[in-house]
Order: sequence, then C-alpha cells, then structure tokens
Amino acid sequence: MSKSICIVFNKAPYGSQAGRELLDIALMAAAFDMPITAIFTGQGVYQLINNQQPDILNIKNHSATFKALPLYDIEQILVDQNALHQFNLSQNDLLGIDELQYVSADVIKSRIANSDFVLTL
Amino acid sequence: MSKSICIVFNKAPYGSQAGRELLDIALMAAAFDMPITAIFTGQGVYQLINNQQPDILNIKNHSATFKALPLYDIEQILVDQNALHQFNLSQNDLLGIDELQYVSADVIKSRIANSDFVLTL
Amino acid sequence: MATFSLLVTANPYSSQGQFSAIEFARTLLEQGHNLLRVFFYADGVLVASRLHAPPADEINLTKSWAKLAIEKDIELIACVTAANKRGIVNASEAERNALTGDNLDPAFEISGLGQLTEAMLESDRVITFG
Amino acid sequence: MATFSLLVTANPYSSQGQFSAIEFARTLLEQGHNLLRVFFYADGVLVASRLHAPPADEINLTKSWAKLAIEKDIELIACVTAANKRGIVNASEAERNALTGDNLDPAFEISGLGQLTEAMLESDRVITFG
Amino acid sequence: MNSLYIINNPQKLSEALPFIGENDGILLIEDAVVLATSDSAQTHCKNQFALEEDLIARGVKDKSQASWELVDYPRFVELTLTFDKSITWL
Amino acid sequence: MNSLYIINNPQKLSEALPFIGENDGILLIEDAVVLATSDSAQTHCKNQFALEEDLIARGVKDKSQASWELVDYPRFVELTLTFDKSITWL
Repeated sequence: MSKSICIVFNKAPYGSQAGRELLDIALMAAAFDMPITAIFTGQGVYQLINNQQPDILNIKNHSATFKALPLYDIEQILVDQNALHQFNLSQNDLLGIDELQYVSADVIKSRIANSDFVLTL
Repeated sequence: MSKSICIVFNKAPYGSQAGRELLDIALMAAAFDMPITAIFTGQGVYQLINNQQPDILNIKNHSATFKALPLYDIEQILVDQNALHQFNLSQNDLLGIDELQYVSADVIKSRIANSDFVLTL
Repeated sequence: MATFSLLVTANPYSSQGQFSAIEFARTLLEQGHNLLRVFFYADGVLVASRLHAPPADEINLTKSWAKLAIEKDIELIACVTAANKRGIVNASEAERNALTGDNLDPAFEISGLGQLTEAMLESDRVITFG
Repeated sequence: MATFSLLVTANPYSSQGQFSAIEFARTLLEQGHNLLRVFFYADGVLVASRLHAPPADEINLTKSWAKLAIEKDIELIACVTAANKRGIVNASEAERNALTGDNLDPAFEISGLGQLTEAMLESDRVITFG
Repeated sequence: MNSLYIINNPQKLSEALPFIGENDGILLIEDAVVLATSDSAQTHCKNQFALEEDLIARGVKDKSQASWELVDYPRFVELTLTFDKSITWL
Repeated sequence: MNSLYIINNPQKLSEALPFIGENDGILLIEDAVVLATSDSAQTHCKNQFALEEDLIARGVKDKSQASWELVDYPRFVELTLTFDKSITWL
C-alpha cells in the first residue's frame, strides 16, 4: 500500500504563497496515487473563502484549484471547525465543495497520527 | 535640525536577519548625524543577551556591534522592561552596556511619537 | 504635492508587500505626488534580478517596477550588502567577487544604505512595505 | 542504518533553516545513515544560485551544500516551478524564457515536484526545514 | 505628532498596541485585514482603517465590522499625509 | 504512530498543540528554543525536547527549564528515528 500524506493549510492567502505551493504538492502526491488528506486549520481556513478576488491586486486566484481537488481524487478534506468559529466564519462563507468535512481538532489529530507524512509550509 | 529616527528591534536572533540588517541602518543613520533611538521590545530583547555563541552553528555573531553603539554616538538605547519580564529575563542576562535604559511601554510610546521616522524590519 | 520615498523589504515571491508597494506607488503618482526613490532592502532586493520566469499568466514584479521607473523616471535602488548576500549582483560586483555571470535588471541600480538615509532626509514621507 | 531525505523550504538569508538543515545532514551522515536527496522548495530554492557574494567572514550556504553533495554524492534538487518563479534558472530554462544569463550552481539540479514525492516513497524519513 | 500604524500581519497588532496612542491611526493591510472581520480586535485607538482592496481580494469585505473604516488605495495615500508619519510594524 | 513535532517559531507551538498527543514528542529548534526558558510553555506532552546548540547560540542555555530535555544534533537525528515520523509545524 502506498504511503499516505496530510497536507496542512494553516496560512491565509495572499499574504503568503504557502497555500499555492502546498496545493502543487497535493496534486503531485495525487498523481503518485498517495492517499491524501487536505486539512484546513488556523488562518488556513481563509484559503476556502468563496468569492476571493485577488485579481483586483494583480495576484493570481488559486482558490478554484481547491474546488477541483475531488477531480484529482483528493476527497478527504477536513476543515477545523474551531478555526471557523474563532474567525467568525460559517460554512456559508466557504467554497461550495461537497467533500468538505467540518471536524473537531481531535478528528484532525487522529488523522495526522495515522498518516505517514504531514506537511505544512 | 536633522530628522530623528527610532530603530525598533522586535525579533530574536538568529532565526531572522532583522537584527543584523536594522543595525546597519542604525549605523548609517548615525553617519548622517541623525538623532537615533534604538528600541528593544518583544522578542527583540534577545538581541541583547550576553554570551551569545552563534558561531557554533557557523552563524556570524552580531551582538558585539550592539556593545559598540555608543561609539557610533547612539546613546539612546531603550529596553522594554515588560518584554524582559515576559521572557523571564533580568538585566544581568544582557550585554554590559552602560547606556541601556530600562523603561516602560509609555516611555517608548512617547519616544516613538516624537520621532520623525520609526523603522522595524 | 508631497514627495514620497518607499522602503521595500518584502520578499517578492512569498509575501504580498511588493504588490502593495507597486499599487501604492502608482496611486500616489496618479494623485500628482512625487516619488523620489524606491529603496529595496532585506529580502526586497530579490526583485531586482532580471532572471525571473514566473508562469505566463502571472505578474512579473521586476517588469512592473521597471515600467513604473521608466515611465515616471523613478530611482529603483537595491542595497549593495543585502543584494550581494542574496545573489543579486551587477557586472562589476560579479567580477570583483569572481562570479560567473550577473543578474541585475537594468532598471535597478545597486548602491549603499546611505541612499535610504538620504531619501529620509529629502522626502516628506517614507513608507515601508515589508 | 536509515535512509533520509530532506525538504528545505527555508529562505537562506532571512531565516536559520538552511543552517539547521546542513547541520542535520552532516550529523546523519556521520552516524552512517544515508541521505538520498535534498529537495529545495518555496524560498529554499534561492540557495541554488551560484551568484551569491556574502561578506568574506560569513558562510556561503550554496558552497556548504555543494561540498556536502560532492563529498557524499547527494542529490540537491530545486523544484522547477518554485525556482523559475524566484529567478533561479539553468541555461536551457534561460533560453526557453528568453532570459539573458543563468545562475544555477552546478552542484544543484532543477527538476519537478515528483522528485519530492519519490523521495517520500523511497526514504525512511523525510525531515522538513522551513 | 500622530502616527499611522500600518499592520500587515494579524499577529502584529497586539504587539504594536502598547505604543499606539488614542489619536494615532491603525491601518490594516494584506493578511491583517482579517482582524477587521472579528469583533475581538477592538482597540483604544479612535482611527481604525482597513484596506478595502485587501478585504475584497480575500472575499471578506462584507464581513468587516463597522468599527473599521474601509479605505481604498487613494485614501491610503491620503492617510499617510494626514498623519505626521507612517510606521509599518513588521 | 507517534510523531515528533519540530517547532522553529515560538508562535507555532500553541497552534500545533491541539494536534499533539501525549505520547508524541515536541522538539524546539531555532528561535523556538526560547520557549524552553519560560515556565509558561508547559504542555500535556510527555516528551519535551529543546536543541542545545540553538540555546547556546542565543546565550540562554542556562535559563532552560528542567521540563525540557536538552538534545544535541546527534540526539536530534536519533529522535527522528525513535518517532515514527517528524512533522515540522511551520
């Protein structure tokens, strides 16, 4: 069985390129058929906000790629619900992706514990 | 009268180069006879710790330059005493520089208010 | 009409600061203010390389600065110490350091920190983007 | 004896991560472990330029990596997307992008992200320095 | 003299706050604009601004609180002239 | 599986903590070693380490608390093998 990987998004767009560059790792791992979990925690939940318009600042919008994750067979997408509450966000503020799972820190903790690799950036 | 400047050190060595590169600005401003205040707050107080030995990691030790600040006529050196307390540090832990003034946030606030330029990095 | 200078320390690839600085520069010029100098320091100097090849659908920040500099006659100065340490060199520095090649974009100039201090003394406002 | 790979994303000039990664690499090799590959990503790729001119009394990180790679036959690979965006190009990429010059240090190779994934599959441990 | 404190990282506001006077200004830009969407980031400072373009870029403009006045880039430039100096607290 | 959490920025420990299990390990390196000098950074994790070289570099080795075990680089390498995987929480 292939090794599994968690990709942890914990930084907001667009002040850093972390989200963008983690996405590229996720897509590459998918191409290698690694079982992948995408985790959104802390300010990383802002990566999933719908209606992002960074193009008004001449910055490329990478949020459409998050919507496409299931097309790349990345269907395990965990959103830390504590982080949503902390930032006053609700599920309605996020991209409409059927596969989003709103979970507690404990669910994320056990997923991380059971993966072979865990990456943040 | 020349314009005055506050240089604010708020990051620890050696995880970032901010201390080092702010020092270069301070020395250059001194060469232009600008009245300078060096301010150490937050994790920036670690810049002044005595007995730093980054050379064991092949990193250059810039702390001797802090000791030399008075030689460059930078004699206003303010250390935020709240930051010292917060990090469990005492005056004995710092470099022996006669000109260090241990002050409250309010003293720093008024010095910043009365300066023409204030730089962090 | 006021005279501005900018101090840009932001990493051009990993942070938003260079985008903000360019937008701020454009806006102040549209309002009829003067922009004396943009001084690049710390990781900000990385934008002064002419060897960037960003994806085709993305902004080339070096060219954005160069366009502004040429159209509006603005000085783009990278600090020599910060630049050389970070692998940004012009031909003479490359020769002095026995490096094979150089990479400074022609719209930028390499000079000393004194240019920042001078900008402070000669501008009404210096705004930092980090 | 274990097989390690490293993922290095640290900015070589503004953070300590590259120093830590080199020290970690040296130590594991001294202990007799294998180092399959060092993969540079994000700002970590900046160290792959041969045009650095740090002050004479300071470490040249590029040369430190190169020395390790040559002595111990270790692959130093910079991600092509991250590198080209950040102004790190080899001769063929320079030509393809119509750039005048290149700056990749000969001890480093530019390749795709697949090399990171492969390293994960082929190593006992992958340690990140950011 | 009154200063405009420019904050571009949400973690930095609390660090700068002890030095910010009631009549100074705070301008949130870049990632720090998310602070304007939270009711927990209220300060003692009378002049609270957030950069509208950065809120729009992140899709959170309609979540910003009334206590933060939205300003665009032209107002940003004007603010740097209204205040005696600008301090970017990195 | 037990993980070694590598923390190199003092602000990141509290962010990672909800995901760290009692039998996981925490290793402080680089700027994060200052956490080992403070009695306020105690965790529920049984295996707390701090990199000795980074404490010495910063001149704060003799201020580190007994609850953080000092390890050198050779021990750092060993720890990454003792634990099933390493997670650098950036």
